[in-house]
Amino acid sequence: MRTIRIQAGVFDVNAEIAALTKDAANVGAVVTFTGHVRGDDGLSSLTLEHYPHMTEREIARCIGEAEQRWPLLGATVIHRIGKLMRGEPIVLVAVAATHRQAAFAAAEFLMDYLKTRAPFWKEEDRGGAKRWVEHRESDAQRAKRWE
Amino acid sequence: MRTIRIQAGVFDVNAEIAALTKDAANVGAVVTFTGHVRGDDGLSSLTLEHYPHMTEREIARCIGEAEQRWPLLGATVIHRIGKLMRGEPIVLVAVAATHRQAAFAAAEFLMDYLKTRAPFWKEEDRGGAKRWVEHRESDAQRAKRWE
Amino acid sequence: MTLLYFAWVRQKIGRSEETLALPEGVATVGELAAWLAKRGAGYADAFADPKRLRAAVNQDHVSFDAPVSANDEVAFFPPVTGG
Amino acid sequence: MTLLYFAWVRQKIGRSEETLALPEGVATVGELAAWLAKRGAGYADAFADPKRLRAAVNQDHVSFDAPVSANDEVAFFPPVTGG
Repeated sequence: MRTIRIQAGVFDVNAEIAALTKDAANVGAVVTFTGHVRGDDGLSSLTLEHYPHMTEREIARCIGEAEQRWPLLGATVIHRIGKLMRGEPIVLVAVAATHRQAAFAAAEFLMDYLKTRAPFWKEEDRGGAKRWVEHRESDAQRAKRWE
Repeated sequence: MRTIRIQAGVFDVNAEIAALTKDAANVGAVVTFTGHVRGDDGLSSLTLEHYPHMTEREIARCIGEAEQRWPLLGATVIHRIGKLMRGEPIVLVAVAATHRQAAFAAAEFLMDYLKTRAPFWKEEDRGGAKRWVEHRESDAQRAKRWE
Repeated sequence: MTLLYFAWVRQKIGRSEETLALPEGVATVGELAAWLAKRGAGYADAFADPKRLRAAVNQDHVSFDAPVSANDEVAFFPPVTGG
Repeated sequence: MTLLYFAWVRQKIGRSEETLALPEGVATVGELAAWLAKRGAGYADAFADPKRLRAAVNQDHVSFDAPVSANDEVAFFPPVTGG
């Protein structure tokens, strides 16, 4: 089961976990990652822009690679777009598997790949001063671990 | 922030993530693990027994060790007891950190340690035939990785 | 001392808790297990193979060579299977 | 061909999308970027340092030596920063 959604609104983690587990008697483990807007350096909000259609395709490719590597029973990626205030959730990755090792590894893999492949861009707003977030070399390095 | 609860009822993952993020402007990542009762080999329900007080102490020790290893901003462990039907959630581990690497590693560490240290015991019921779950050597091996 | 039993140890013995005066000549968890094994059929069954058992003293996991004393809370149980 | 611009590339150029006939002598993404850089101040600024840019052709990430043809959808953008 694959779920990919790009949306402005918040997501419901309980509902996404329930969707991953309800039809599969062999799901023993669900790992989720939620990314949140950090406000610790004076940031007031983020605006997220994306490349429609390519985003969904690229996320589907990332899930496809994860499915090749681990025995997954389901994967969900929901990414928000538009203006997000500090503290708000940005992204949800949820992975279901029979055993926890696969679920943990695949969720971390998906985040590392999404960070370097999915066409989203963040513009930060600190009290009216706007700045595009720079790509972090550490994210590229983390994605390379999986090659 | 530490939350440890042993309870019969279900848990609310949204609420636990919100509790971990609401007061900490520097939380950028929350990783959750939920374990579910698998019904793929004819299992109809599990009954979970535990050692009151020692359970909470042992979980607190596990969280303490995780806090020594990674810069965590919060950790939540909720473990259910009593009779659980197949498909039901058993355990929630949720970890908050500034960056995802610490949150992923600490959540996996906590699960590995809980599996080998927290005094819970599962009795399986397959259509009336009851059997205590045997300790899995693979869990002991996974916990040893962290030593 | 207070003795606690969990899971199939509890079922074989037929009780979850009992109080006991520290038996003569018992100074360790292992000696206590050996003493309990002689108390009757249920105990003999529960303690038949000490390698299948784990123990806690005052709510800390311990090995069978750990000391026990008169006011301790000692628990016997199978390896844990939670999570 | 359809050209798409995102994030600060879009802002510098002042538009998010345009259509274009494949320019004479342009066969790769890099040649297209060099051609666009000469179209005016906004373009020159956006394409001043190609190392800061990434590209996709028909919604696949590509390097600047990838070929382009008349009916392609070509996008230019900074390295992605989602998640």
